[in-house]
Amino acid sequence: MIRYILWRIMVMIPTLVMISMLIFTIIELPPGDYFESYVEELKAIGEKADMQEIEELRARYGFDQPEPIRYLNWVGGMLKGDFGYSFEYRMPVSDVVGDRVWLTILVSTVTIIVTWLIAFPIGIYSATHQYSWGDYGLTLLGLIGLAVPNFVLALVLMYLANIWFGTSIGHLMDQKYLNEPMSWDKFKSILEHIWIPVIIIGTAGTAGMVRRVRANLLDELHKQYVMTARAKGLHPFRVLIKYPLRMSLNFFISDIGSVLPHIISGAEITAVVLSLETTGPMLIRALQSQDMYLAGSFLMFLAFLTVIGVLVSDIALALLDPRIRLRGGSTK
Amino acid sequence: MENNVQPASLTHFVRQEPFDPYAVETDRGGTSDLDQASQLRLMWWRFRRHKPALISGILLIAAYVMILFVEFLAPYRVHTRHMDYIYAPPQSVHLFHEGSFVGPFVYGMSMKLDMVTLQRVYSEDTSKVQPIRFFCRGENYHFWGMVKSDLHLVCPAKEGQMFLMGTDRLGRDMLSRIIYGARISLTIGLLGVTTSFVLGIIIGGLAGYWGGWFDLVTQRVIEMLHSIPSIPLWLALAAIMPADWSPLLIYLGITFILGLLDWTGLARAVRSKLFSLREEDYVLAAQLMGAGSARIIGRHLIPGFMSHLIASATLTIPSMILGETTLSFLGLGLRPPITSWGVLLTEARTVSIVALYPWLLLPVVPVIFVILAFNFLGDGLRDAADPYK
Amino acid sequence: MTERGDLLRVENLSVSFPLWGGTIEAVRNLDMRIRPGKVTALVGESGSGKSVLGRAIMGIETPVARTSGQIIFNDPERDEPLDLLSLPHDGRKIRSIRGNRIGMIFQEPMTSFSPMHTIGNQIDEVLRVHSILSPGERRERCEDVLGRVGFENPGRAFDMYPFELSGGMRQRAMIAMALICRPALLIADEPTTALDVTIQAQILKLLREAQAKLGMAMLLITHDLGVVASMADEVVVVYRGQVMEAGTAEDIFRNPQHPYTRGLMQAVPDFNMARDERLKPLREIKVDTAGLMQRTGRTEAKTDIILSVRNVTKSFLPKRSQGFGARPSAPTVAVNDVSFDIKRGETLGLVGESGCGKTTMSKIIMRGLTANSGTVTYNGDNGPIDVLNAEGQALQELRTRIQMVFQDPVSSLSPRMPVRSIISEPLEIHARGDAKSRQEAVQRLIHAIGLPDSALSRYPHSFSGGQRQRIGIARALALGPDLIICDEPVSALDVSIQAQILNLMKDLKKELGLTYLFISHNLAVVNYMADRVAVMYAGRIVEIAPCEIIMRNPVHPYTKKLLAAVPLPNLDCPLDFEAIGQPSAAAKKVWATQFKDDGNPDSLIHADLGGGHWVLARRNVDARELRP
Amino acid sequence: AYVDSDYVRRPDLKEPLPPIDQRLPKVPRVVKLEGDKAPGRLGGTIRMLIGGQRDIRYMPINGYSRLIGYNPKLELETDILESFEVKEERIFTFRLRDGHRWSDGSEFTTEDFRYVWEDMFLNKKLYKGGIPASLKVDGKAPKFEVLDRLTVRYTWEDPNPDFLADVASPSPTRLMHPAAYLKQFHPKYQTPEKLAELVAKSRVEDWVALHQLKSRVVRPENPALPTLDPWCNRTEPPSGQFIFERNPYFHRVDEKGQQLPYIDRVLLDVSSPGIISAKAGTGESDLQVTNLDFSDYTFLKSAEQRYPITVDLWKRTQGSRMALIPNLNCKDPVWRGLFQDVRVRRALSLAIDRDEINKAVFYGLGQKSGNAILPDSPLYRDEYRLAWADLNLDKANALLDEVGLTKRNWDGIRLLPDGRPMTIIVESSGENAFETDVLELVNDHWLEIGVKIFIHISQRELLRRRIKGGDTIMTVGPGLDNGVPTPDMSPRELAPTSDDQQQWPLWGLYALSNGHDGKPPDLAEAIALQDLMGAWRRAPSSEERTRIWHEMLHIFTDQVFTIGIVNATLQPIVTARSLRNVPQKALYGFDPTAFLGVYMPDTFWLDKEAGK
Ligand SMILES: Nc1ncnc2c1ncn2[C@@H]1O[C@H](COP(=O)(O)OP(=O)(O)OP(=O)(O)O)[C@@H](O)[C@H]1O
Ligand SMILES: Nc1ncnc2c1ncn2[C@@H]1O[C@H](COP(=O)(O)OP(=O)(O)OP(=O)(O)O)[C@@H](O)[C@H]1O
Ligand SMILES: [Mg+2]
Ligand SMILES: [Mg+2]
Repeated sequence: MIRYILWRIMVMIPTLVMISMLIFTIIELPPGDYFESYVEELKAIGEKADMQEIEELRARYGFDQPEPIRYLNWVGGMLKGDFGYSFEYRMPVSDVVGDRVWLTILVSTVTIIVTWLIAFPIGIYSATHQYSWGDYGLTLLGLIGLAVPNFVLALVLMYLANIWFGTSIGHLMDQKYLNEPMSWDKFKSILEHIWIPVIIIGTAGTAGMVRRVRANLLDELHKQYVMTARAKGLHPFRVLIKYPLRMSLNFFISDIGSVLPHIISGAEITAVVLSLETTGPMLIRALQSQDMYLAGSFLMFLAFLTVIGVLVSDIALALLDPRIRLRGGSTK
Repeated sequence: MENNVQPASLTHFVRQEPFDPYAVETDRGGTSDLDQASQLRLMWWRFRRHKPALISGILLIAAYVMILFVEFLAPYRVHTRHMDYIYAPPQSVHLFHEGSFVGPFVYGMSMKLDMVTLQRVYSEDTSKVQPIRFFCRGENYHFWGMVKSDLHLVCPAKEGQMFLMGTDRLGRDMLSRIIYGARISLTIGLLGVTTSFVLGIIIGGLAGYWGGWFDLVTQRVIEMLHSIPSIPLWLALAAIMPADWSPLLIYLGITFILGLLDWTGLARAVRSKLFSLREEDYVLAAQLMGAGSARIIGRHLIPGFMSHLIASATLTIPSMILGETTLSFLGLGLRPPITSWGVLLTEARTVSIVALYPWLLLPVVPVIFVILAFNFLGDGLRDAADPYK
Repeated sequence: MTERGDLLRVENLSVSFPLWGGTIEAVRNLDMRIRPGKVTALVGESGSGKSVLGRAIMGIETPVARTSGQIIFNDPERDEPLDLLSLPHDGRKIRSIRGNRIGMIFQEPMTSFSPMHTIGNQIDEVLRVHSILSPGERRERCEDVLGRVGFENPGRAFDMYPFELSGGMRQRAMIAMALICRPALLIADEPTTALDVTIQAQILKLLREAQAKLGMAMLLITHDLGVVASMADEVVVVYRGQVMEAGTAEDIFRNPQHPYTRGLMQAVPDFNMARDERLKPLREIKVDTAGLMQRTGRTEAKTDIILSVRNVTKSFLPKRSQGFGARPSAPTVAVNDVSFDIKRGETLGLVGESGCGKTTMSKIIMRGLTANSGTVTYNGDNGPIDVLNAEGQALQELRTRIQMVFQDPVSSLSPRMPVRSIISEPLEIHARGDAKSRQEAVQRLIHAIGLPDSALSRYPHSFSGGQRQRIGIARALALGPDLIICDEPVSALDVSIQAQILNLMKDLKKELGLTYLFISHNLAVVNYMADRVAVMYAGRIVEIAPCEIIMRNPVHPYTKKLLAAVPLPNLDCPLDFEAIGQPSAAAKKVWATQFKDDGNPDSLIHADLGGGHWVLARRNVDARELRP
Repeated sequence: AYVDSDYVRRPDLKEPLPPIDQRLPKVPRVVKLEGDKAPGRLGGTIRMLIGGQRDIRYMPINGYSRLIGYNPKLELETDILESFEVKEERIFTFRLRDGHRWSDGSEFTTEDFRYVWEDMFLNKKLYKGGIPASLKVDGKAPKFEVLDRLTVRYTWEDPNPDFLADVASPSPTRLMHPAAYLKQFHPKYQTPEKLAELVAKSRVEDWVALHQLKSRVVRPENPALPTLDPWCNRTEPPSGQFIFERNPYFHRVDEKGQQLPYIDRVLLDVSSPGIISAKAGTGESDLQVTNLDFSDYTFLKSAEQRYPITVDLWKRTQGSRMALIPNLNCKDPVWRGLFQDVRVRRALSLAIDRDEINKAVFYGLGQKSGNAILPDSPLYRDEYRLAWADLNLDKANALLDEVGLTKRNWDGIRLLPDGRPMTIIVESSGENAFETDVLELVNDHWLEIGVKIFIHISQRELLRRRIKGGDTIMTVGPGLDNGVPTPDMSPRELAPTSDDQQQWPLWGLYALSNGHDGKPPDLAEAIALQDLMGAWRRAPSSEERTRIWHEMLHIFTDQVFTIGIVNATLQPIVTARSLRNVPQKALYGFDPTAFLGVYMPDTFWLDKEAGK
């Protein structure tokens, strides 16, 4: 196992190199650069831009150099822990990201946990009570959640929340706590606000999860080993949890790879609509304004998380399913 | 422990009925066409018993047939504007006028512009009875952009209007727009899902079945695709879509992109599932029969988690239909004058619409219906393919 | 009948399965009873509803099944008799009985375990549910039981995954699981099908002991009338879900009345049969063997050796390293330097202890596993093929020429293919004929194995164990191969069907010149089928000789023990459990020195005793010394 | 006696501030509040919403404290300056207010001008190109003199009528910076060690970057940077909320002697642009104009009932809310030829049903107009507005036929001389939702004259690049930036002067680069406009400038260089009901009104008694 993990970690290096190239191409792909978009932005409201300053900035950040050199500079910087400079914010990338990461992690983890907490019981119920009214009802509910685009849901919820509860529209907390250190009141304010994004981001995911859990369980429920377990006198619920459920976790675990980066980037559009203080909107903004180091380094961070996530997922998969772990005897 | 009376041993019992050793063979009361039935046929029989699935299937087929005839079905053309009926709310269909039966009709509407709020206030004008006509001559259209015609399934009364789902900010009939939008929305989902499934199953299947280098490489590719959130990918891919592409090409391009980005999750699921399934004896049996990888994956392994696949497919379709809304949000993707449900929904993306003109959110309804239908259909298919049923 | 006395009474039980286009009535108005501490054997053809009855007693039949009648369980530890059928489904009461008071050994040991959990975990679970022992005590008890069912290293087995065990080992684990709570009633559904006779004897002995010590009653479902004769106190004969004849073992064996019972008795192969005598199945099937298999242009073979195996060795690395970084333990040598030849048109029987590497060997020949070393050569129509390294065209030829019948009928059939597709698949793969001719071929095959047409559109799981095995055979026959490797092809079959199948195989061999490698635990069957027999022990072939010689004149102590352990369907020669019921590892100690390797495997070679009789013995021993 | 807000005496201040009369200049600017404005009460906090962190740049614009600025009637008035003097349109003498201080209390003197001129403009590192181009006339920089502690003078060789307009513009060329503060970042005044330390602390590359970072006034991101604005930023970015505090040294007082601004604090909450209207409609902003669109009005107005807000409509000052701009410099020779033919431009303009568009998109509240100036400008004449702006399909068709575009395809679309159908790809950045609607309507209108359009959306920078490269045929843009010009404001938007002009980017570039780049105009009318532009510069009197303006306006509108559609459209503005002194009707635009600037948000005040 240890050798396997080491080997997997080795493999990560070329992957990350490839990813960094890919990311670099992606952020370079749209024509123009940040400064051009900055000038346009200024012009849009009629302002003039100081072209001299722009030219100097261009030169300073090496935009006049050929792409491979810029790529090397960027990667080299990252290796040294320097994630570059955000033109938009005019400060080092690491300072920009700052707090947002924590809020994002908060929102996403809460969402993911809520999703799981809801999806698994419902999925199990649906599978064991296939075609009951409960199954149909829950399916319907979940699918409606799936069918309504997040931003519509966001708008409606936001509007209703404001009309009914007077919760301020959007954001993760009342504005007055924005610059304050964490306090009980701030926390309460966050709690007051967090349910909207959690519902919005969570519904689609929950519905999907329910359907998958249900489907996978249905595949397993009729296996002989389930009967064996019942013959032992186990409670049907325990049977379910220990055997079919564990078997059907397979799909779930192979998904971990994408869960990790999701925790950080998660549900950008919803976050934009709700103007949450998370990293998603920042990333989109950076991409659109071609704030390339901010976007690039952030993407690289996400990529790193994914790679780790996939590793974790592979290891977990192996731990979960001995058939995968112990694949040795039969070589084709 | 032997505190009970030991029961007597068995008395010798012999059944007296005549014995027919061949009875077993006639036991199965199957009809002969059952015996002959192919696997597909059997599945169809089983599918038929699943009523919601059957209904969903019929509905979906109807919907897909419908998109061939949208020009005929829609009361108006997509872009027909009614400048006097901007933001008109849905009209209700009545049958009785002042107690007497008239057949389906709508009342005329009169509009007053509230000069303070600049809101158009519509009221029903019960003096104007506008019967709805069927199979009628209405607006001209070019059927599939070619044959000229003016036959409609339903039309408003002559000189009248009929906005059963209201109108939008240019006074366009929402019902007609939704009907037209089905053309793109229904196909984009299917095309996208097909792309992603073909890729996902083939690549994931081979990776899971072969393992080794192929797996290693595809996993890394997937990792790479996974590791970049879809939005930057979209932005980048959209940036390279040539500026002078026609709307149709852009539509195809986007479908393809949606599909292209979606296969990775499925491929990973397929792969990890195959990892465990390929150790089964029946796989070995198939190998020993000389079956090729494609056959083993396609006929032996994939059916083993059909449920998951069907569930994924039914879950992917909505995300494809709605995927373009996300794209539109970023200023990519489809745009008017192309009409799809996603486009219609993105046009309704402000709170003021939710508050003032909620009927503009109606395109959600067909989306819900389609997704429900696909789901029940999926359920039905799953059961039909499930031998344990 | 005393009301209170019976441990279990089944009254008027009916179980049916609704299927589209009719229902299958698996059990019809069946009455029977089991006395405490006694063994009741349930015999009957494959598909006669025996397993369904067993499952119905446990209350674990699938919910689709419609059940009516009464099953009254009179637990000696309880005062009240209970109607098991009337208890709430999966309720508390029935759960406290399952696994605890009534144990069950499932027919399919291969799939009855969850592949995700270790054997130990799954066995231990029974104790966890029904007892209040500490983890340590539980493990001790599990290992104890595992040891008693014949695992040499119970501690290791405890931590192994089901797919790491051979079929027989899994079955034994299953038995261990059923016994661990010392139930009052054990439902043993074919508990020994996957076991070789010595281990079978060992297990039967174990069951006997349990029965005697704990007063455990047993419902023994089996096809093997020999086992019935050695074990049963009472016998119930069922056919199509109905009891045909019931009585004490004496009654049934000495005085069978019902034609069905008599038919079954006659169908059993007997050591004393003449070489060319045919078995008499209940239903003789007439098959047109010529039309059955479509053989492509057959040229007269040049060599008469169709397959030769030379020095094949295969070892498995241990899978579960103890936590991270622990040193891997020594590999299991499953096949150790095995060489033999199979002549064209003959049947080579391969017998041996469970787990001695028979399946592994056959999979190597099929290229299902890669050998560590050695060669296998197939002499086909187009010249010799190096089996282990064949590629492309040659490999495809092998795939059509050599077929295999798997030991485990359940897992070797794709669960999601109807039988029609399963059988026609090889034809499709090798593009034989068109859709119509394939369809006809499939029908001929399904008739040949005695299944009705309606079976074609059903899925494997809805067949009884024996029916599934036959499907596997039909599939192997479809392509008309030269060599069929049969890994326990009839272990799951009842004697009647077994007779049918064996006859069929014999006919095919005679008329089409088929060659078989016939792996079986059932020496009587081997005796009936095989021309030559190879005996394997711990990965090595210890003795190989023509059939009569082995059967009449075995040399190697293991062969002798094997023969002694064959249960005969005859009340007059019961098994001597004391003599043969000891574990083989223990038995090995008393082998004559010339057969022992003393820790150095190289010290043994095959000694020629003449007449094609070889035996594994010390290098320096004289052939004559070997004969006792 | 002057009065100031209690806010400057709040207990958490580290050091008490000097008394009010020491903080005000000797002669503060006394703001007369007349008309519907009246003196108010000091104190209070208002909230505003911004669509992104960078939008704090609206603060210096809205604060609008300039050396000289416009008043609501668009006349120039001194603001920061005590007085100024202009001689021969080329010698400008500015006199500062004695005792005027930066927001940190340091004195504001001519040293601050000198610092900018000598230590910044003339520093080769900070300004590679030397004196900013906007200060040069025909490539020649002025002479800068410090006359005394409070007086500076700029002298050009030729007249520079643009100078005062630039000084009064929403984002002027900064002539002064707080020297006392900035010197610490300048190697001339700072030891290299200390400078290196500061560079490292700010994590920038060198002192140039440091200086630029610390001296940015366009986006007041440096809380430490002293300012002359009414409010100064107190929040270090990045943040979701920026707090602007009153400048205790601000130089304006009302008639009662209360120091402005009335409002103590302005909170700028960062929201995503999409929900700003929703939030404004739930009373979460006390003063909101940006990110509100006309289409939000109904929603906002209906929210008046639920929340204590007032929604008014101001008039936008653009020459056209949206104009279709043919690219006279496009690469495609066929289209270039056609667009340079005035008949084609006129035909296209004539074929647009502006009334329908006005009605459908702007509730009939806009004004049908070509791209021209608004009635609020003294230069306004109906003929400019209505030049070729009335729907006349016959005439349009006739014009196109006259050009020779007579052939049509089966669909009724005219064919270009080279046989292509006459499909115009209209490119837009797609930022305004109503654009697509308008284009859809225009498409229908143009189909009547056999012209089809196809809308293509691309990102703004990409679009801009394509325009400059001549890749676009027609684009969508706003009309004239300044729709309410006075004769003294530059008519540069009417003539080729800049490469940003979408109708003639190459000609504009030629003018901008003094002939180094781009192409000289080859169309008589464009050349005429360019000449007139030069004449305006040299014009000695206001009357002369008025005449030139009219001549240019006539040519510009008669030639239909850009096809305007509707102007004088309305802009909703949401204010808290208790916020006073916000005009109900006003002009809204960047130049010259500096958004809210000329209406002086520092005179807005919160009436605490106002019923909630
Ligand atoms: N789940 C099921 N659905 C439909 N039919 C079933 C099902 N299980 C068993 N049967 C049918 O019930 C009959 C009895 O099956 P059962 O497994 O009890 O046979 P058996 O006596 O155990 O045979 P064998 O000795 O071959 O194991 C068979 O014909 C089988 O096809
Ligand atoms: N995939 C595997 N991984 C590890 N060990 C294995 C594997 N397959 C078989 N073995 C081991 O190899 C040995 C021989 O197994 P094999 O299945 O060939 O026995 P067998 O002779 O067929 O026994 P049975 O008669 O019980 O089926 C056993 O000890 C078994 O544990
Ligand atoms: Mg059975
Ligand atoms: Mg085996």
